[in-house]
Amino acid sequence: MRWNTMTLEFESRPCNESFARVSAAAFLAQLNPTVEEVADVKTAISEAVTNAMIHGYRQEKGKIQMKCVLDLEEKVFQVTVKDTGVGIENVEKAMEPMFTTCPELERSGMGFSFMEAFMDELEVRSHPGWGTEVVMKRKIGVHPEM
Amino acid sequence: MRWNTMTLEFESRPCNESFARVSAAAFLAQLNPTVEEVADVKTAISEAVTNAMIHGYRQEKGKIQMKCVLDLEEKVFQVTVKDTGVGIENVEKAMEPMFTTCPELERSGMGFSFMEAFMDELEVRSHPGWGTEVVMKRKIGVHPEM
Amino acid sequence: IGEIRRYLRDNNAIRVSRSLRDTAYRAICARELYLKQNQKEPSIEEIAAEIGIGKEDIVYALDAIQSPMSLYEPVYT
Ligand SMILES: Nc1ncnc2c1ncn2[C@@H]1O[C@H](COP(=O)(O)OP(=O)(O)O)[C@@H](O)[C@H]1O
Ligand SMILES: Nc1ncnc2c1ncn2[C@@H]1O[C@H](COP(=O)(O)OP(=O)(O)O)[C@@H](O)[C@H]1O
Ligand SMILES: [Mg+2]
Ligand SMILES: [Mg+2]
Repeated sequence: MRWNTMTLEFESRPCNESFARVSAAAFLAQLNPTVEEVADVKTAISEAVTNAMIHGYRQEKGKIQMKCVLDLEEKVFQVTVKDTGVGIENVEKAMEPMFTTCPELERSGMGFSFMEAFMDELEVRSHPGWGTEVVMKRKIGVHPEM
Repeated sequence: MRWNTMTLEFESRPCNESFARVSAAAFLAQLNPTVEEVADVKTAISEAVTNAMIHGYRQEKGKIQMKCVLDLEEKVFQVTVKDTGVGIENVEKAMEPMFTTCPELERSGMGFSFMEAFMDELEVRSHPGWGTEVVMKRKIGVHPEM
Repeated sequence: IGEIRRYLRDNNAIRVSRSLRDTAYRAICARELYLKQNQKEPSIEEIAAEIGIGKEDIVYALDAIQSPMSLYEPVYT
């Protein structure tokens, strides 16, 4: 069996962010990653989930879905974080480094840049009123070990 | 906000048992339990998930759903483990200590007894062909002293 | 063979299993110290505050050492 998948659905509340991250990390453990690989993936997931909470739902109630897929042969981890919040008008612009619509929240506008930096692939699908879906992939075990 | 809920769906494979257990335990952490309380809940979940895999799906493919609800005021943890496998003919009999339909698997027939012992409440709903749903509750923070 | 494999693995980039064991070890020490000083079980939060690691991560680490098998099992089964 080449694939293993899981789907986690949770409420948009700050207290759920760390639990979602740990769940993904525990699932990813099946690919026997290094500490750094897990830290990278956790950072990326953190940014995506925080975006869903702060921007997608504007800190109001809502459900966030996180789907993880393991390619056990190729050792690739894929995660999709999805909200059905306000959505993004201009995705390309939103993904530019330093771009933020909430400067007052002391957000750095670097969330998408971090996701891109820590993962191998990043894809964002979003429509106003429909919500936002962030798909990220990361190959595990490629970096030559010390 | 009094309640917090999450739903996890995963495949019926032995390697997913520990990850499902960790996800539930990480979610439960919000009620600030002791290490022992976490261990009790994990044991109960372990038994329910293993039953779904071994008996419900007879080690074939299938989806297991785990739903956790936190009552943040009363500090009660509730978990529901559900499969859509073969189901149980006679639930009362199945729940008797030492009863097992798989003696050859070296199962002890004590799964339901453990769930009952480690949790405050246990409810089992099952029908042949429909599947099985196990609902368990545990109050956290009632035994503060050793 | 298992010994050799484990040796090689531990000398490569640090695996998650290893760091989880470190976290779990610190959590267990913190718990024992608390028990000795207060004569009661600490909550996860008290352990977390003591060792500076999140509650959820402590729970994960403690689980990992409880079932060491799952960490060494080959992925392709
Ligand atoms: N899930 C989302 N729903 C709605 N808008 C989003 C979402 N994620 C990101 N955005 C938009 O993209 C912008 C850039 O996001 P990001 O790079 O993470 O920076 P920051 O979160 O610091 O603003 C946000 O300011 C917001 O306008
Ligand atoms: N999810 C399930 N689907 C079908 N049958 C089940 C399920 N859970 C339990 N059973 C039945 O109940 C019996 C008793 O379960 P349990 O007390 O856990 O003991 P054991 O798993 O050791 O057999 C099992 O042998 C099986 O026949
Ligand atoms: Mg952001
Ligand atoms: Mg059993």
